[in-house]
Amino acid sequence: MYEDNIRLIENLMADYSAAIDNKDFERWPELFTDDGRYRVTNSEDYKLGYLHGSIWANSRGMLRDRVSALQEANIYEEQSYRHIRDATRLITEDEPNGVVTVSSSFIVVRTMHTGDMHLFVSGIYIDRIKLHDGIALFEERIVVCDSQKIDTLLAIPL
Amino acid sequence: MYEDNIRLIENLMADYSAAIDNKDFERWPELFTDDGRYRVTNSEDYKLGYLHGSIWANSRGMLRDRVSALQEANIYEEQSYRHIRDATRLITEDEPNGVVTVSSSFIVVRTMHTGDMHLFVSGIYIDRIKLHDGIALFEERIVVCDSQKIDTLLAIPL
Amino acid sequence: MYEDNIRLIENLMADYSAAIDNKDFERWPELFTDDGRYRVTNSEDYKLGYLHGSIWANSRGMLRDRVSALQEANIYEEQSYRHIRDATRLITEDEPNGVVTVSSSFIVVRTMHTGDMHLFVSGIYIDRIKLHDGIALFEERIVVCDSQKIDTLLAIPL
Amino acid sequence: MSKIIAKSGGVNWPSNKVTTIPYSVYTDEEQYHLEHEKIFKGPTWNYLCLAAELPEPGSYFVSQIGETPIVVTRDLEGSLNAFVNRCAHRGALLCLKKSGKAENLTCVYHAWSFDLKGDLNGVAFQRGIKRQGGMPENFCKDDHSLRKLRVEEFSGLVFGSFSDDVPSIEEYLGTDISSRISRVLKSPLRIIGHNTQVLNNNWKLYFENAKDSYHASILHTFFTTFEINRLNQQGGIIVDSSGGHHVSYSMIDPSLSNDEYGSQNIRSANDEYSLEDPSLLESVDEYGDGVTLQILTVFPGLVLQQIHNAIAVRQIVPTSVGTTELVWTYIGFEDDDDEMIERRLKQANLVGPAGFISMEDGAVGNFVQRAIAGTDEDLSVVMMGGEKAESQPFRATETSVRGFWKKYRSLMEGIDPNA
Amino acid sequence: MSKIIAKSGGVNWPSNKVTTIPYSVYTDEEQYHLEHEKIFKGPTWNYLCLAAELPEPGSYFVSQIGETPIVVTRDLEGSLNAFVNRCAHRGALLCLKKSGKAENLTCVYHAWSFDLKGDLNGVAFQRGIKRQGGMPENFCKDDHSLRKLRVEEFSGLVFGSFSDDVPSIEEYLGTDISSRISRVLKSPLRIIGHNTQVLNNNWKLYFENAKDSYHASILHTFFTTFEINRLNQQGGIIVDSSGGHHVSYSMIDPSLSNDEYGSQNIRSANDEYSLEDPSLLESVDEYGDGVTLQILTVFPGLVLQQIHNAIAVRQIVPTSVGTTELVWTYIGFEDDDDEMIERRLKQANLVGPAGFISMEDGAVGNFVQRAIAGTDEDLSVVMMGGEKAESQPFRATETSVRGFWKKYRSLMEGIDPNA
Amino acid sequence: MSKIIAKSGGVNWPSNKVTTIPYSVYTDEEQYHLEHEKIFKGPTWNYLCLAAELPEPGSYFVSQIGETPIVVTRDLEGSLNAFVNRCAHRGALLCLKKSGKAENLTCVYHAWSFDLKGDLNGVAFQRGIKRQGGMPENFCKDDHSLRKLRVEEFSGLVFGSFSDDVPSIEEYLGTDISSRISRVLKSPLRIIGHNTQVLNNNWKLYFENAKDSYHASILHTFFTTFEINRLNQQGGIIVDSSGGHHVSYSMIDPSLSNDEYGSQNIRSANDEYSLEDPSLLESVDEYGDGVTLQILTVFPGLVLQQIHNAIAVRQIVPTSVGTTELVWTYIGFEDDDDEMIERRLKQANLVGPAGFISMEDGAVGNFVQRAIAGTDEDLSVVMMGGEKAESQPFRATETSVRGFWKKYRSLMEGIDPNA
Ligand code: FES
Ligand code: FES
Ligand code: FES
Ligand SMILES: [Fe+3]
Ligand SMILES: [Fe+3]
Ligand SMILES: [Fe+3]
Repeated sequence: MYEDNIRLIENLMADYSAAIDNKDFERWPELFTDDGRYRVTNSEDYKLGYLHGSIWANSRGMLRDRVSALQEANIYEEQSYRHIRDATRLITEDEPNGVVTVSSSFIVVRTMHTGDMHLFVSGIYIDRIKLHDGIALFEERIVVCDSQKIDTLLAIPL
Repeated sequence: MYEDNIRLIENLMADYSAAIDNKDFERWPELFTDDGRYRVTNSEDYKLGYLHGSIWANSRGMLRDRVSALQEANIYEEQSYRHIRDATRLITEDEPNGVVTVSSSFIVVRTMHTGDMHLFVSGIYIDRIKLHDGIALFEERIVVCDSQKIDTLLAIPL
Repeated sequence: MYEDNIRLIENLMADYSAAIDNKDFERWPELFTDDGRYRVTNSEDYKLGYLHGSIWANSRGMLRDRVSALQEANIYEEQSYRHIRDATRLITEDEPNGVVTVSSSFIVVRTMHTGDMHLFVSGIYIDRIKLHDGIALFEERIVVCDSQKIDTLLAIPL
Repeated sequence: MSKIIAKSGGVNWPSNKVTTIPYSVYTDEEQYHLEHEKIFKGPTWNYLCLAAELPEPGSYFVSQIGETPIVVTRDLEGSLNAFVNRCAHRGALLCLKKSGKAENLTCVYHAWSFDLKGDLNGVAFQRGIKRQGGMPENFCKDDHSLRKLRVEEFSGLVFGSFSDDVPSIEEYLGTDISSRISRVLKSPLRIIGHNTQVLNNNWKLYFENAKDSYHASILHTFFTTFEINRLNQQGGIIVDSSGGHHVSYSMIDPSLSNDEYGSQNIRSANDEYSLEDPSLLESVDEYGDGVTLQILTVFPGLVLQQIHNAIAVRQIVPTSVGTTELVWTYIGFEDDDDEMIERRLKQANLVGPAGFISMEDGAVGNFVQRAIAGTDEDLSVVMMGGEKAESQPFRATETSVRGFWKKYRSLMEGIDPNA
Repeated sequence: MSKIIAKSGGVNWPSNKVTTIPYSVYTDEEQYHLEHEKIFKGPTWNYLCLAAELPEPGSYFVSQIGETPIVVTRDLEGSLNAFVNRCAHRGALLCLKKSGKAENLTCVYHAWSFDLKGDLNGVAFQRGIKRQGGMPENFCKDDHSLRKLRVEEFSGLVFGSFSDDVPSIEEYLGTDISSRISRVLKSPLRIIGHNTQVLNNNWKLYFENAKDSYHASILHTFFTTFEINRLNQQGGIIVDSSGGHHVSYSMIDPSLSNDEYGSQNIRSANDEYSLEDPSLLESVDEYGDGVTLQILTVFPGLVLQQIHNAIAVRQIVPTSVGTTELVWTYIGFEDDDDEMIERRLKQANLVGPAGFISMEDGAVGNFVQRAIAGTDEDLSVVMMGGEKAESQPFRATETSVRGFWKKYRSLMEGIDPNA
Repeated sequence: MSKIIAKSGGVNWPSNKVTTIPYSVYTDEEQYHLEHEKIFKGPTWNYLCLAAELPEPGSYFVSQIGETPIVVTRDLEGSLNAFVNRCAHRGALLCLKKSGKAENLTCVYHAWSFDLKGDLNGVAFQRGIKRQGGMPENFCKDDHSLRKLRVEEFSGLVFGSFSDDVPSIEEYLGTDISSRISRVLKSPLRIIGHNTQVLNNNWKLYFENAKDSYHASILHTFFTTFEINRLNQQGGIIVDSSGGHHVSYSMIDPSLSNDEYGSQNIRSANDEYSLEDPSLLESVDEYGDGVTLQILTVFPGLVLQQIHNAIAVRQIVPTSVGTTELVWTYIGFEDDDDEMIERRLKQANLVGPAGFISMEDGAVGNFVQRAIAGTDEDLSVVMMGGEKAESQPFRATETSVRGFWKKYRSLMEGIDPNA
């Protein structure tokens, strides 16, 4: 893959983590295409082919609605995430459509306003990334958590 | 070091983690040379110069036997690993023999089929990598765990 | 930013983690400029603009004194750190002064001599890096821990 | 602190009513241990899994009652069995996977094997080797079955009981509850997903929460805002005669104004809020009865939920006095077409650990658990809608919460509470 | 093991003296539970926060007494209030943030709301909806206030008590302690930072450590080495009549030699050690009395520290019988100039979880907790400086530690220890 | 549940036999606390470390008995000493490192120092400073030694005891066990590695597992498959008269067929399986007696293992009622040549946390611990090979497991079990 495409993808990945970890939530939906898909699932469901997601969206609008709910409707204690990602691996490359499929392992550490901190999630991102006019956006991000267990609640997207 | 060698090494590292985390275990021994050495030790034993390893191999055959035992003989609950690696650091470079020594910090999160997940191991990989004909293979990988404690059992290699 | 500057910065980052994780503490102050600043704070204090740091230095001398105290005066059980860093993000670039501001998320796993290991800190590094004559040094490193809680004590710098 | 009139475990009850609850009921270890004897292993039916998890003869599925691991099997004749997931020899877990298929269950430790009815049918080296060792002559396999439970199925839900005295599941549920379970589980199920929510609170705090119609429109502002459900809809609460089970239901009535709300001036009145992608809420009346929400509980640990077209079963599993796991199974039906499947997937955003109208329920029990630390000698108050635990044609009530305590106290103390 | 003469909780005391302490006092669950009743909810004043954390009417701040969550408010008249941070309805945490501003405290669960004095002033749907449901007629808001504490302020420190019998805070402190608190908190405070140190030991081990002048120059070699403080300085210990509070102070006297030290031949005599950047220790005598170090404790959980220009308040918060949190607040004063601010920031390196002269205190309690595992039938010895708990004009003594046990035993056992 | 005939701690025993074991023995807190008094601090010899860990005068090594931290020293005369690793003053851990060398042990807290025999030889500021403070006149150092243990060495193994009544280590072991320890530890040791396996189960479940010859060829299929060991080899079990210690041994006899196995049709019959690098199993008969496997246990916490040329010592260390640590030390001998060293390193793949024939033992105890949750009123069955705990010339038996319970009950209840 071209060096500059690699840089575009790495920047998209870094922007995604930063948007969430810095609580710049409005930025998050803008990293997806209009018809971008997003799903949080777990390795068990993913293997069994179940389509359910704790968070499930097939439009940027749904992602924006998730952000509004997060900010205007839902009640949850102040908390923040810290993403640590491993290397990005190329899975397939669809030149004509400028779509690249990549994956990367990650963990998220969650810290509550009380100062309690714990390893919240480990898993893998499976991404379809659209490269167009020097811009990279998520056409789809599937978040496959290694565990089916979620502590307390999942307010902030992973 | 040449850019392309760096890429070869990074890909080897990523393939290693992916082979284990995706349970593509047969792939694991193939990332070593015929006489590849592999050892899982801990910082205490390593400092004291003890040669013992919880897992110890000095041939690709022993690695393949470890995989067969894992798949045919040993009993353990379904579980999976998630590797997160820090940057690779060059330690020494032996041009003539095309052998490079590098190290990288890592953690492994283990998730049981029950959904219980925990930080299983932190440590450092100390690797002698053979570069030949555009192929990179482990001549030796020493896995130095920071702790001498291992929870329950070590079935899947680190 | 120029490729080679990126490499200089990445090496500085890796040298920093390695100096601490390998207990090569004398190396640590040498990665800062003479008037280098270092501060360990937490996200709560950082947001509120409090200037306090659990560790606070505005000279390389203070950093060297911290190392001497660590080695000659203070009592603490043998322990080691393991840093895992996420990608480095460029924040601002001040060409004329050759100073670059970058940030990177990190976690530190702490292992006691007893073998007890736990996720000790997660947070973000906010760094002002001086690039001069092909050398990169920290003009300032602010360690913003996500949690205000510190387990037992903070002997070794983060 | 008020005077003691009754005591179970380490808990002192101030009266025989169910309107004031001592907080120690959520923290006392002795009480928690007693609950295993009197409730989980007592005359109750405990939800185990969906029959759909056991598709064919030889299927097994691992579940839990209280902290006790249970395995459910479908034997070769196709009937269901349940027993403690513990080998009759030295006590190792028998099934090590969540689910699977087998003709016999063989223990990994010494290879004792059991048939799918839980009877011992093989003891490795029972006769020893070369006539040396082995089991005593008087050893009789029949005395070493697995610890068996009674098991019954209702509308695709599988229940188990340690008790010989509890009546049949239908009698246990009663007609009101039974009929509303059948209403939701109308035809062959299709599982569309699972996950488990870890709750850092005593199991009862979650079960009460599921029965508490009072909080629905207040804690979950998403409800009110989008008219998915609110107290000024038509609706009501049904509590069975034992008190242990309940149904809360409602139907949209858009004509009604929000004034009642404004006048209450509570957090949840927020009508300018609108969705950018409203398809989230495009639901169909799949039951043809206009009921948009039905929350149903079966004592001691089942919640069956229909919210528009989002259908889920929740199993409440205690893991310690202060922690609980909530096992979610999200379902549809075999005959769902693609649109309906997508509809359910979209509406699943409403429920579960990240649900727009349920995420708070995962935290609020923990808010109580933390708030009572150090002062669990005090009392909780349950007076909304009176002192009784009867059915009521409105939802501004805690009647089904009182029902829970009525059933709970009758089992724990053997008294007949004044409710 | 020595014969029992007194017993509290699961702890056996060998005598009515305070010179030998059974280790089980640090491990026994029953004792820990009893401490909540007799000490934290007993006739004591518990430090809650700085008044500076509540700058204006409507401010609230969340704290803790024992394991009980407390909220402190400044009401609209500007006076301070404190109550258990637990809703009077079903017990949810009322304030979910560490601090903030509000006119009413409204519970998220069912929107009951309370004024800043802790009185119930709103019950959602109290009259039901359309005259259906709601609270019983006889329900009276006045009976459902939050659980209120007494609260008093002294020199900018806010204290709370569950007891009606404890005298005023000034009487509780006595003149010796009061005057030395006022000395340090001389003028309007400025908070410069917070953090919390997690201690893996019983709360008493830390409180004793703070009272223990014997260890100061031995465990913390930084002290000695840099002549910040040492036993052969002028100084002494003041213990109040109850024994619970103390002040330890010292003044540098550079003329004195280190020979006493050499002769003791202990770890801390290390004079060739010097700082590369000595500005760390450039301090000013901001109180004009030459006192370079003053450590002050108020029973059961406050430490006020002045070390040169490093000033901090430490709150000791038990989280279980074997774990504790130490909440540090680092302060200066409104009138500090830039130099003084930088001086305080530099000297802050001396204290806190990474403090050159305090980091050891975070670990040493855990050293005891681990060392007594399995053999807590044995006794700890507190004889340095005699058997009594009186004030002494020197610091090679454990008199203030004995003071702690005198106060502790009088509250726990209702006896008057021989000290 | 069966009727109670004996009770210790919170455990009810159905009879005075050792063929049925109540599961509560693995979960009851009271029982666990009583084990510290009756077993770990009772008339037993607890394995502490290898003498090789204390190479020279001044060496010290930190170990554990039950949950109590212990330090072992070699004093300046070269003899071994052991005491609780807890300062006699206020109870801080004395040695903070796993091992080291020192002439005195000085506590970091207040610098009290002790010689290598555990006697107090220095109290900082005992006479105060400038005749102020210090210890009372009547304070006598001799009354403040460390809590000392008896310590004895046998074949390079160091044992400690809190009891004055237990006989010498050789008498405690008996000749059968002694001789088989000496057989393995034939000459000066060389340590080749350490690690620690964290077991999520009660300590007894692991100790029983080590004594359980019944499971060997069934749970560990690697054994059978590669003919390293199987029940139809020659071999047997020796149980000492107390029941607490045992030896299990076997010798390969390749002539014997696998038919016995086939007929049992158990998981482990898998002969087509072969190694790509068979050098793993190339072993030498270093003892010249054809014994390929010898597993030996000493009550309450030592396992000595010889499997071909893989030799290891395992110490069983309880950390709570439900958790245990297994400390592995892998050894060879000073006179090993390079080939033998490599052989031992290769064969080490068979044992330890990742061992082909031992990894399962790290998990199976946890399988029991999880399986008995909520139903620990039930009983475990130990009848293979009869009801007694005598030596037997075959391995299809649980005789040494019964031996464990015979010894355990005699200590815990003071009865003489029918075994
Ligand atoms: S425990 Fe199951 S066969 Fe022995
Ligand atoms: S718990 Fe606070 S309003 Fe119900
Ligand atoms: S605790 Fe050891 S000297 Fe005081
Ligand atoms: Fe709810
Ligand atoms: Fe101190
Ligand atoms: Fe085994």
